[in-house]
Amino acid sequence: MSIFRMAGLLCGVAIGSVVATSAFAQDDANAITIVTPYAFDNIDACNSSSEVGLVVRENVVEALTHLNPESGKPEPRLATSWEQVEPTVWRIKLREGVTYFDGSAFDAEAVSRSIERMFNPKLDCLNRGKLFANIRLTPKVVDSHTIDISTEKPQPLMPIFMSFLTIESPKTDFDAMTSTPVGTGPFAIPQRNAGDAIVLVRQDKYWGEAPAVSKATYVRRDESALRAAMVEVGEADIGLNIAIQDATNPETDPGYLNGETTRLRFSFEGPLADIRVRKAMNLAIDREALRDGLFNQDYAIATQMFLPRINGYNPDMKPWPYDPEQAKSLIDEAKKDGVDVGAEIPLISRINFYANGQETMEAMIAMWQMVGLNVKLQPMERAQWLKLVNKPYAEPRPAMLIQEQHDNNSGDATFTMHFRYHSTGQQSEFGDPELDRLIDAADAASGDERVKLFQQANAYSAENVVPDVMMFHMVNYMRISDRLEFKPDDVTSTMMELSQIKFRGTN
Amino acid sequence: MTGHLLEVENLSVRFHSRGKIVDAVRSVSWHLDRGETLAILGESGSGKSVSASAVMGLIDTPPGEILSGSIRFDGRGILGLSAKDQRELNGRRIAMIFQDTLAALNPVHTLGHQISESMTAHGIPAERARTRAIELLARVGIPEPERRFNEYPHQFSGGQRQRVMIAAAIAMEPDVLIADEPTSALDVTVQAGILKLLKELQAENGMGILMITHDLGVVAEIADRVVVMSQGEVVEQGPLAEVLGAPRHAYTRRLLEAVPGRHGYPAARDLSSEALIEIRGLSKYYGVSAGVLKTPTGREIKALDDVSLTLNKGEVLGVVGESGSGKTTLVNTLLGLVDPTKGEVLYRGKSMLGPGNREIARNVQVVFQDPTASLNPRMKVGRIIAEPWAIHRGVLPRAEWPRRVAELLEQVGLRPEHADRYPHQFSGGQRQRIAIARALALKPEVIICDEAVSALDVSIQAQVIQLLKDLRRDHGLSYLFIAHDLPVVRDFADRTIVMQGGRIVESGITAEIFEHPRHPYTQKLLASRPVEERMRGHITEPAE
Amino acid sequence: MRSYFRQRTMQSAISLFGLVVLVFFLARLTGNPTDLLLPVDTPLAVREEFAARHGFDQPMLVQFGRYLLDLLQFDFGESLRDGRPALQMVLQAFPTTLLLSFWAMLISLVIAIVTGSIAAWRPGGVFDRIASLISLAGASIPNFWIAIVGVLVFSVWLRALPTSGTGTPWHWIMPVTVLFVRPCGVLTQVVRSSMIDALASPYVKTARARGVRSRVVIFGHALRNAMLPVVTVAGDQAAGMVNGAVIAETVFGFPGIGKLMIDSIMFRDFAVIQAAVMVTAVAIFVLNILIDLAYALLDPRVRHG
Amino acid sequence: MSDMTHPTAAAKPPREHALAEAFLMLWRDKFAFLSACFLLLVVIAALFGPSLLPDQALQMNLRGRNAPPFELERGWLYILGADNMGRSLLARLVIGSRYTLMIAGSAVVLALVVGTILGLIAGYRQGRIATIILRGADILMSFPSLLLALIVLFVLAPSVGNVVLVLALSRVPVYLRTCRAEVLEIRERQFVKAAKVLGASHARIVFLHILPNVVPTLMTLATLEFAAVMLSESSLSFLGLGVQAPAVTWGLMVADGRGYLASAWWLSFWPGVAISLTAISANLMANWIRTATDPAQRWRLEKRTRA
Repeated sequence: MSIFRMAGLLCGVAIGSVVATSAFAQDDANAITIVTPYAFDNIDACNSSSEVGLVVRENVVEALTHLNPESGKPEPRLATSWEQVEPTVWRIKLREGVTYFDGSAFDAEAVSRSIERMFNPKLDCLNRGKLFANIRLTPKVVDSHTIDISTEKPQPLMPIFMSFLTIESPKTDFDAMTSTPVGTGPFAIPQRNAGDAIVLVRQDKYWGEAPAVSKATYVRRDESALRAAMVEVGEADIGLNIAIQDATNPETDPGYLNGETTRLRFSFEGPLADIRVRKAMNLAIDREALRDGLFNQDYAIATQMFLPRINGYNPDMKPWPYDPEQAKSLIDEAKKDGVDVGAEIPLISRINFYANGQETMEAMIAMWQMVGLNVKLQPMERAQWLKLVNKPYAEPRPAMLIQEQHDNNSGDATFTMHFRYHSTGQQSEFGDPELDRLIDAADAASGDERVKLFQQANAYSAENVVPDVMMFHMVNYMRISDRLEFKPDDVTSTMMELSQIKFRGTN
Repeated sequence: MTGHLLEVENLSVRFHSRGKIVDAVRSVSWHLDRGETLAILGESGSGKSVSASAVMGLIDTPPGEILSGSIRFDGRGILGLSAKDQRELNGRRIAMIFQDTLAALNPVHTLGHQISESMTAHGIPAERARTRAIELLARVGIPEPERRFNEYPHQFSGGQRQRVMIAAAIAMEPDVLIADEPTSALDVTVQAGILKLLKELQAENGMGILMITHDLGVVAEIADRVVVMSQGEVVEQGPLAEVLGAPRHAYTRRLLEAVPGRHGYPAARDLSSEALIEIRGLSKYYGVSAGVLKTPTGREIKALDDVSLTLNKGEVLGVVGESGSGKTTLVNTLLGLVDPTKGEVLYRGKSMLGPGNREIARNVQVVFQDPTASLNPRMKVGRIIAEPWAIHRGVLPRAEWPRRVAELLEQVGLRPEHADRYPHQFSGGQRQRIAIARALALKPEVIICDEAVSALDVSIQAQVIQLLKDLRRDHGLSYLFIAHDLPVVRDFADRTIVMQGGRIVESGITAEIFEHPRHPYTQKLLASRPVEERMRGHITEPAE
Repeated sequence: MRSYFRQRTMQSAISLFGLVVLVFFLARLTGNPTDLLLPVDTPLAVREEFAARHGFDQPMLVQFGRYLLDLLQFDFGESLRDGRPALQMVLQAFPTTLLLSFWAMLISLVIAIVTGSIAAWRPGGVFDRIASLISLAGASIPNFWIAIVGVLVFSVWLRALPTSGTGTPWHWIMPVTVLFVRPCGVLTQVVRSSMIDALASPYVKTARARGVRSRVVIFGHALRNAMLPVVTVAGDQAAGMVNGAVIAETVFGFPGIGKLMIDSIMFRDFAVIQAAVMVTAVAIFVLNILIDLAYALLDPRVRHG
Repeated sequence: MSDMTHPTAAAKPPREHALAEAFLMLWRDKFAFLSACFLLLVVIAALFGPSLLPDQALQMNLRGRNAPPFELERGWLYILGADNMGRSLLARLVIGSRYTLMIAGSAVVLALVVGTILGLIAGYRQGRIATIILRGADILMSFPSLLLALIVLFVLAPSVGNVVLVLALSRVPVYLRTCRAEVLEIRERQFVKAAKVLGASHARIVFLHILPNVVPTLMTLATLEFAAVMLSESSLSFLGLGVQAPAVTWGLMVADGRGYLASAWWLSFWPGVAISLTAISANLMANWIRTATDPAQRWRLEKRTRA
């Protein structure tokens, strides 16, 4: 065979394949395309607490309850009502007349199986790891639409947890993850192979109100500029995670708190063991200048590690003032007492953590330099950074600052407080008996008492421990096509209900 | 207006190269008539090929520049023709063949294609061109022309390739055939065949042949008239007998003087019987491999087959053989570059082979054929000559090196200050002198001259041989003198060995071999070079 | 020919095994996927459980032994991210990259051969100067930059091409462009210099002495000889395509092997990394054989040597 | 004709003369001349820039974020505009030139040295060692350079030196193969044979006879590779595996600025131009060196030197 004939043959194959891939085309006025930076590798329902929730949560698989985005209070969804029948047992009434896309009926058995499946050790369920690592839920079917969920210890937060219990079809493989989850939601995922684009199609049998969107396709593009461009030229209707500089028009490019709060954590070592130094470091930062310079007004200066809608948020706390003079005098004081304030303090940052993260770190270092502190940036790749973040820490632990970001989407402060501020917390750097006491007490309490105790713990920590340099409640931007009507909120970063999307005008 | 077929008048060509301007030819004039053979004789750098290139329109401008002159073909001026008109002429009316056939034929096309192309390029239909090409192949003496039509240049021997080139050149029955050193790269026996073929073809179609060569033998064999060129100028021209018989210009005389084999045999000397090198039953077999990855085929080639010889002290032993005769393998084995399959090499009774015998090997040095290739281009001459002392520590203290290098340079006829220059700043003959100086550095008893003068122009050849003779006289050296050509050996070697196919076919006193060759191969070898005889016919008496 | 393939395969098998060993151990130096796959706040117990489930708690040699055993049964393991067989994922992504590279190489070669040959005809001439400068510029611009500027200019401003994604032939234009610009620049330079050599060679002189037309001299005689070094360089460029494809695939959302590889690397999805590296290596092995064949096609000396 | 005439270049140009001639030859080729000037400028910037502009490149000015180019009201430093933190792009380009050149230069030198040594060994000593080296090169060639980058980044932390290591490692096979091919050819040359016959040791043959003859080819290759390495460095930055702030390289600037192409094109445009111009200059210089050292091509540069 001559080389030319060979080339000809390959050309033919190439052209053929191009034509073949272009064969599908869709023309549905109510179909939308959503462009995201996420790979959505595994969209199994039991991963719905991660960004996978953007696709499946409430769209495909519904949870028992739904958190109100403003108040953070649980509202009925697949559960119609719930009550704490015993300290460790919650009884839940389920919605009747609901069926799955695959025809199976939604009932207590399905819920029980779904919970058991989440705890199946053969599956790497993110929901289990993230929310139920220390809480074993034991379901017990009462009748066809009533179920009891019991826990070992009293669990006042059960209604909030229930908003993460996405209940997939009982026909789902119990021992393997699926790339085609089937739920009771308004949308269904047609049969697909893992790796294909994710397409959601409106389900006519949905028990609730029919959404306006008939079909949603999720595509992935890594470059923010490209996502913005795709919406601009009409190739996509919603572009998620648009860079700040691309979010030029507040009408089409709304921002929303993404649930993440950023801070720098102190290791309580070397000069950082001295509270005056920690305070000085907070006083030396001009947070407003940072926000206006590197981010914008949508970003909120944080006083604590979670959003105001979370139980336990203390609204009375004030951000640190910018007072370099006082910072300097605190440092001088410490220096007189023999603290080595001239030591080089590494700032462990994470590469590609969040937009403008690197620049923020650089700007903060410059501010510390002005009060005479010597902080040095040490960027790390994720896996390397992780080694420093979690206990058990390597000994000796050096004096350092660690760049962190945390999202509490659950609605309750305990996820955050215990982990970071309790002496036994996996990411805690210190042990303060009073703070331990407050957190333990709050954990055991419920209702207003619980909220109050967490608020006290937060205030105490900020005043008497100063474990971190609080930064911002972070914002995401999305670009929305002008044919759509949609307003993102605090929870949009992990859950985007397609049923909330409306079309403008008649078409 | 003269009636010559091809006439070059007052041609001057200049080249811009290597950092300087070279006037390649100055005011060159010559002419060629139908049916005659004109030889342009000249050594390297004489500009002998330039006017031919100008005829063919092959001088690229730049780097070339034609300063003046005219070329007329068939009464028409052809210098500076348009590319299209030049193409009409090239191949159809004037054809050309070249020296290095492997390079001059396109390696990726079949030879048949390349012959046909000289016809299709001039409008002959492909089918007819093919038929004619096969006829031509047969005519120039390629067996099985039908089959070989589809073969590639590398599948032919050098002589066959030159025949194919000739076939392609005569395809359009041109009026003029320019042959640029057509036989220089070939073995003597093959050379004779090619010249014979050219003469036959000329007789058949009456074309004029322009033969460009450095080889007086070829001139004597084929030319009717001779143009002698030196340093870009024509120094003498005239009928063959006149130029060779009564050279008017001093350069021509020197050239004739330098031709080897004209001075009788070396005087029979009292040869010592003290054997320096003894070779006993030396054989070297190579397994034959084939394919891209050289897979062994199980066949064997006997590069050396049971060779025995002795080199005595003070003796010059000539070894003559054409390509494939095994002389190269013999040298490589002697130098320890190749391990023999069997047999032994003794130096004063001790084995020379094997790694432990470096000290013995010191006494045997070598001068290679190509002085350009055998000197490291990035080392200064002084370092090249001193390298043997750097390798054999203790022979000469470092402080002595410059003095000794200067001495050696003077011994080989160069100047001490040349030590500071690089090889490329010297001419070919000077480089060979440097190589000889390096060989002398360790005061060896034997020097192996591996075709040491073959690449040099005749006049230089004679000088280098004279140097070797002087060194033998002064230092009592012995030479193993390897050559592919008999005449060089004739007036230098005391004894001569003729090799063919890895075996010694004849050996004896040089005069004996030349006067009474016994082996048919030796006879053929001598017959292929009738030059000396023929020249003697032309040359009356060497002028004083 | 058979022994050629046997030897070639042996060599490649050795390299491939070395590659497997190297990738297996070096990849594991870069950290534990447990940390990366699970959220930062995951409790220690959950991490340990996860590591145990996937065998990451075992000694490295045990893990490697298991991997080799599976490999012998042609089991490349499963992706940590979505549980699919690694080989399937790789084979699914591979054709896209192959096609992308094929077009990029084809266009590069065609442009390079035409431009390089014309430039070589009169070295130092106007065309040569301009072609050299453009090809150099092409070879000197970061390709992700070309990609993003391309989107802004052709999709956003001119609205002439789709921004990204697959589908119609239009979608292929920009990724292929991004991918071919550099090899094209490099190849043009190679074609040019090797054509200059070829045009100065004695056989071209012979052809001219025979009265052969310039076009035939360039394309019939010089080019085919000049192609030999071009084939070598083109082979190297083609082998490096996977690296270049990472950029094009990342920016344009092409589901190719480059993108798969970088994603897997970022997530320490070892099975997929290993499978992708192996498939790529095998492809390069096949490519090398194709280059040898092309050599043999172009040069009879190689065929008969 | 006699060979007793003096060497052709009897009036051997002294060293200064050779330099002057080289300069003249450079002057003849205007493109190469401009390239040389530009490269010189870059080198000067890399050598002295950081001491002349110690703070300007790092000083943030959050009010002047993304200031457009060609406006002089902020001072000449802002002639090329400011980046997303209000830092002078001109100053950053100057400061960035040091790391950029250092990284590309060291990577090329490191790869050149390692590749050459291995290539010499593989070419000169055939047999098992050569096989091992060649298979190693094969493995390195099919080893994804991104994974290599990640490994180094993770195991050794992201420092400038380690970026050099990654870039060098992935380019070693290029030199290795070229060097080996050259050695295979040169070791068959007669002067090597001559040295062997003299009894020269392997080290002597390799380092005194073969190496000096391989160097010119490798130098040309290295010049070309310089450009390629600069581009690879920027690709690594694009994927977040390259140099990390506060170190500045042009590649990092292009990569960081890409998000602003729609709103503030100058952020990635100027460093892109700097990379491209340097790469083009390096390539043109390589071409010039190749021409100037090739006797058959050299006249092009000398045409009018002595006419």
